[in-house]
Amino acid sequence: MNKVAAFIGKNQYSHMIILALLLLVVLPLSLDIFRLNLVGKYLTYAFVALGLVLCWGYGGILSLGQGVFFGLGGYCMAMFLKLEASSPENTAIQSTPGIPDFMDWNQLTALPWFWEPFHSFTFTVFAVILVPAIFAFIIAVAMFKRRVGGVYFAIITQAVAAIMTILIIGQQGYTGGVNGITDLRTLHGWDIRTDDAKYILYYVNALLLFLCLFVAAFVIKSKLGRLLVAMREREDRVRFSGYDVSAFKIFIFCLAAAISAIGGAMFTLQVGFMSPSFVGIVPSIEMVIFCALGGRLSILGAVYGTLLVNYAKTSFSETFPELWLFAMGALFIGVVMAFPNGLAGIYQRYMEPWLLKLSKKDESPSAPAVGASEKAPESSDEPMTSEERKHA
Amino acid sequence: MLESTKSIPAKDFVLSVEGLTVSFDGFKAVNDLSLYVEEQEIRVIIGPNGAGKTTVLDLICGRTKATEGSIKFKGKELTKLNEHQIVHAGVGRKFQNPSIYEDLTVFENLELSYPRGRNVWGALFFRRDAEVVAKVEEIADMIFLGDKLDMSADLLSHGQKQWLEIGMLLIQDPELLMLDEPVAGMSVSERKQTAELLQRITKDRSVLVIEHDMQFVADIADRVTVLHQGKVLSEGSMDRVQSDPKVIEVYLGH
Amino acid sequence: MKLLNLETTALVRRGFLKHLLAVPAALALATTSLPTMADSANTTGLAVTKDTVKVGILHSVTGTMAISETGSVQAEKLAIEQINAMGGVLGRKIEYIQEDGASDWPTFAEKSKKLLVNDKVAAVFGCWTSASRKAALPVFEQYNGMLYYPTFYEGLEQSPNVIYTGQEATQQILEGLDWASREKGAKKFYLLGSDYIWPRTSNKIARKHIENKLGAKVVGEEYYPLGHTQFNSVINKIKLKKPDVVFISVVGGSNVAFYKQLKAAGIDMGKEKPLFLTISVTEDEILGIGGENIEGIYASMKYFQSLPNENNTAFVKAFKERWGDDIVIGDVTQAAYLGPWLWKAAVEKAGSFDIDKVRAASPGIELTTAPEGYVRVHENHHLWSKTRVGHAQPDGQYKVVYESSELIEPDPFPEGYQ
Amino acid sequence: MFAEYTAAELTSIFAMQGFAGLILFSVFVLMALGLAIIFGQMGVINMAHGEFMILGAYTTYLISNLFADYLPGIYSSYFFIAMIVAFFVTGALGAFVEWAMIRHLYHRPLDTLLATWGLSLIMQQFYRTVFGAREVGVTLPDWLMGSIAVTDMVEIPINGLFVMGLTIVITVGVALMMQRSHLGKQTRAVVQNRPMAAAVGINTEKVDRLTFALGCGIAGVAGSAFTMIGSTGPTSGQLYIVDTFLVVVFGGAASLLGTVASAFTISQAQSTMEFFLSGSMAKVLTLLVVVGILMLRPQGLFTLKVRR
Repeated sequence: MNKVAAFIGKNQYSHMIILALLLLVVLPLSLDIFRLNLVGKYLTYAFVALGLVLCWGYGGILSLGQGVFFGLGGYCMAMFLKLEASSPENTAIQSTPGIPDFMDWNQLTALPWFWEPFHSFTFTVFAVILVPAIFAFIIAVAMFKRRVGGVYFAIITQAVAAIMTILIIGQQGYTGGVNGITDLRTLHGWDIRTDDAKYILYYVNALLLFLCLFVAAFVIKSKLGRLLVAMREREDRVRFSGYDVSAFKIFIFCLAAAISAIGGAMFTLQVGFMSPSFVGIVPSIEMVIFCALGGRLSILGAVYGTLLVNYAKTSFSETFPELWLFAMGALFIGVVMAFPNGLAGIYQRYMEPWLLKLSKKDESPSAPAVGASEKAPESSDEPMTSEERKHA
Repeated sequence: MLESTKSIPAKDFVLSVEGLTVSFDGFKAVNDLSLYVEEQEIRVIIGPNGAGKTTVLDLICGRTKATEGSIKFKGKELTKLNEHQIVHAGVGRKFQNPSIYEDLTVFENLELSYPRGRNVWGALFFRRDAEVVAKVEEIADMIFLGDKLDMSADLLSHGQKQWLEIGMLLIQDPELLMLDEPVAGMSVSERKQTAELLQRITKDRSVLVIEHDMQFVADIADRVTVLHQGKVLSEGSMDRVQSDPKVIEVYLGH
Repeated sequence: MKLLNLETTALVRRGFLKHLLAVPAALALATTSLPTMADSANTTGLAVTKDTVKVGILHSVTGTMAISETGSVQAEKLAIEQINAMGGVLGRKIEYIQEDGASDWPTFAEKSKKLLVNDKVAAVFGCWTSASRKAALPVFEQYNGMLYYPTFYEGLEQSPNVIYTGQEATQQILEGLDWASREKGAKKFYLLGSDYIWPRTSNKIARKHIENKLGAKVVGEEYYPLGHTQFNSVINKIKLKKPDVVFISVVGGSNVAFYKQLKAAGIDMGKEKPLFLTISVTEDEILGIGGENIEGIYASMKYFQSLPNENNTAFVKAFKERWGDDIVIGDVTQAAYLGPWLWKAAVEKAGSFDIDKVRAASPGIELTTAPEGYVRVHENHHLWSKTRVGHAQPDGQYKVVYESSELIEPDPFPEGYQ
Repeated sequence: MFAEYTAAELTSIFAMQGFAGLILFSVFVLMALGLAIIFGQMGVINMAHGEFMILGAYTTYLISNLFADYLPGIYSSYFFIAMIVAFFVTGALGAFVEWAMIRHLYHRPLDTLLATWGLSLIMQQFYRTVFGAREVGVTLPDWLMGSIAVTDMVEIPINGLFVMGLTIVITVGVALMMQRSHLGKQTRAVVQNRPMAAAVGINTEKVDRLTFALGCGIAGVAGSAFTMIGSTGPTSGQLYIVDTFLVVVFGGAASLLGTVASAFTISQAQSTMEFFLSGSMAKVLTLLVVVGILMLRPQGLFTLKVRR
């Protein structure tokens, strides 16, 4: 236990347990399967928000095209499931049985070559992570080696999202077009649409999210995490301390892409389809607000932020659909202007000191460990304080 | 490249800059400049504003790419390398304004500069062991910050920040140290300490310094190079340079 | 093949029609006695009480699709209110629960599930784009719900859980192309659409028909991304190729840009050189384009607001009274209006709200009061309907210049067109 | 592919196509100019730019209705008045937004981007609430809607000419203002050295506000002009954002000339490719080429090489 705590940081550890209790115990017990499935869907967005914490919050790289990676992961999974749903028996009425229905409508008479490997589940699992990661790698190498950053990078990723959407919609014979890949039913014969399956998928999803949270926490806690923070403030200094800044940016961007892609794959499994509407600009920017609301420097905040915004969206749009965009807009502006550190910032500023005071009464102070450095700031709050100070 | 024919073979010098030129939209900030630095030498570059002093350092450390000319460091051509590769080759650079990580503590500032785990995977699995701690503490003592390791770097005084940045370079043990106005904004006592510091750390390396403070220059310099409009105006010992009529004209002309 | 088919079935149909005319009378008799059998009306736990029944309305009220879907919501609400005013269905008032699909396809799936699982509605009227229907469809099939889908669409689908009240592609397209070829002597066609499944499928069908059945030529086929706003290049291409007919399935904001730029490029659509035939511009869209910018084009669809029949006059009057005088009614709006009425008829025929019974009762259901005239539900859950060609007038209305003589059989999987 | 056409036909089509490219160019310049001013001078990315344009379009719609109801006699000239009103309405809103929001975020360009995105959502919903979800049809005066027939084949759309003329007027006006006027000089001073400009007595806050207002005002004029060629609906502004941003970024942001050159390059590329390829592929290829070039020349087409 202590090893885990040391691995990701002590404070983070207790907070993670709270989140685990919430996601793995409280919500499944208190929600019916319909609502729980919704939560599961939202949690898939949390993967993207988590990726954004890494690359935007820590790396300072704002990508407005994270939906592309979410979508790529989702499409990889959807291709596998669609192939399974398109067995020759199921598609006997088609002019070419055994290929997905939309291909048949588009006069394809054979499965395109890049669909072939998706018959294999093992390949699919690798593809879910590697395809988006490699795509991210190509973008990142081209951009970061040339030191494109900030607003330029944001705009270019936005253009990439636009290109991707047009391509997917335009190549409907290969991608299912604007409708996406729909009507996915089974995974190795296991019906993913039943309530039981939804429970299982929810847990798989939640556990994968925790796995990603651990990876993220490990990265942040490592020297690489501190380098990212350092880079955001003083890129030149890092460079002249002998680090290849672009390599670090490429790494964190690819990691963020891979994490987003896992979310996309889980989305496909839980919702049962994938469509280009998740690849575009609008969903990509919406996911940025999940992250911003939770706190761009807090990996757990990303999860809470995602859940909160989506909960608000669902309940708001049920009662006052017209007001939803006003609320969403106000949220964007409010968070950015008043709480640049989001919920996590508020929590750390107001709640945590109070909680600490409470807990100090029954906790003996722990002895300082290695040298002077144990006071190293909890990496999730410290970097921002100077930022705050600057703008106060 | 007339210069190179009469120049001495590069390997005798730690740093030999030859025929260096850079132009920004036609304006030649550095124009056909040649410069040689010996081992364990403290070389100070002076010159009026806009003479191209900082640009020369930028060129050497790879921050700006040269239009023409060569920069050889221990026989290795630097103009083709990236910044971090130049650092790995053994060149350290301090900026004009203290450039430290203000969000981190003094300890972490030094630790991040410790030359281990410099690639992605190395950084990911870097562990803070006794060796690192010992080295950090040693350097911290050297730069007069031994008792401030826990302090957040933005709470340091301006002079202390300058020292910290020098310390961040020292921990990498570079063979050539380049300092851009290291005593700017320092109090008199801090200046003195800095001069001592420089004397001490040059035992094992060469140092290239840009400085305006003539007293300080006189204190530390082995040799002085005067730049004017991107060219070397005069070079030699402090006394010689100070009595050079060309230098006097440029300085008084201002 | 197709044409021949239509001719022969049309002959058969006349006889069939006579028989059918007897059905409404029988139905009317049956329904009056039904309310007494209240308990047997609902055996599957739907949200039906002694005097109410819940249904869902599921369209986008926000987002980019809100523009198009507003009319459908209004039509469905109007139909429900009218049905309630007439005493409801099986003696029960209809209560609707409206959900917002927010122009986001998973939201459609999610809300469908909510309506079916949580609210246990007896029917859902909704979806607009194919993508939203495709997303919601598995939910309806899994939880056995009933969806009344109003939009004209590409076909290639036939779900036991959906009644398609709009036309599928062949119904809408073939008649219009035949008309252009027969009446206007068109020999060269240019196909232009937004880049997604409906225009592509429609043009595929159109091309086969033009080349194989009409013996004419397709001189160009062109797609632009959704939301594209610059059409000068394609206008030049049209000028170069000199087609007799430009067959257009451009949708959304692109429409406005296309017709404005067409007019500005000096093409007088009234001269019919070339003739512009659209399958995507209803009166709703003209509102945004401006009647003066589109005057002179032709549209091929099943309904126009100006249809001269009593049903329609009453419908238009009621619609304007309910939703305001300056409102216009397009093809999809009318199709949406049919949904609640078709459902009511099916429920009353089945004597039950049970989805399975309603489904079993649906084929053969007919509406003599439909604004578009007479419609009947086919075995394949689409509607038999007529297709009209309208000529756009400067006031933003279409003048009906042609009407198919017979009801056209829906054929979502057309042989020879795939 | 041209074998079946006569030389005369081809000549006129190429003339027309060239003209189409020029119109596209004007449209790009017009929509990017306001953004370029704001981005170039202030480093702020205004994601609500499209919505500001649509505000101009709605203003035009309202003015045209006013004229139709109260001043039918001079209806044909309403368009000029509408453009002027659109400029001031959007400019005023821009000034307000700068005061309420942007000025607090100057040091955080990425945050401005998010905040203005939020603003765009609010503006969209505002339009939807006020004007309805449907597009509105803006009636244009007749003289704007025709075309000039040069030959049988070559016809020049008047509204295209109008957009081109407007683009030239506004671009030259902005360029002159930046070079010559007092505000322009102050703006450039602020861009180059903010503290110094403040020290010599320039009211930097005022300069910022005016610059932002000017950028938004130009967006409003552009939106007003685009009622001639595009749609006016709550979400129409979204149709423009990707193109607009790419033009500005590709141009290098720093100079007006860059924006113009970039608009020219992109529009010609797109219009040429549209003629040879299908519309969708042309769009994808154009975007790909632009992104590709940006990867090679990240600072855009026109930038000064300076000591950092």
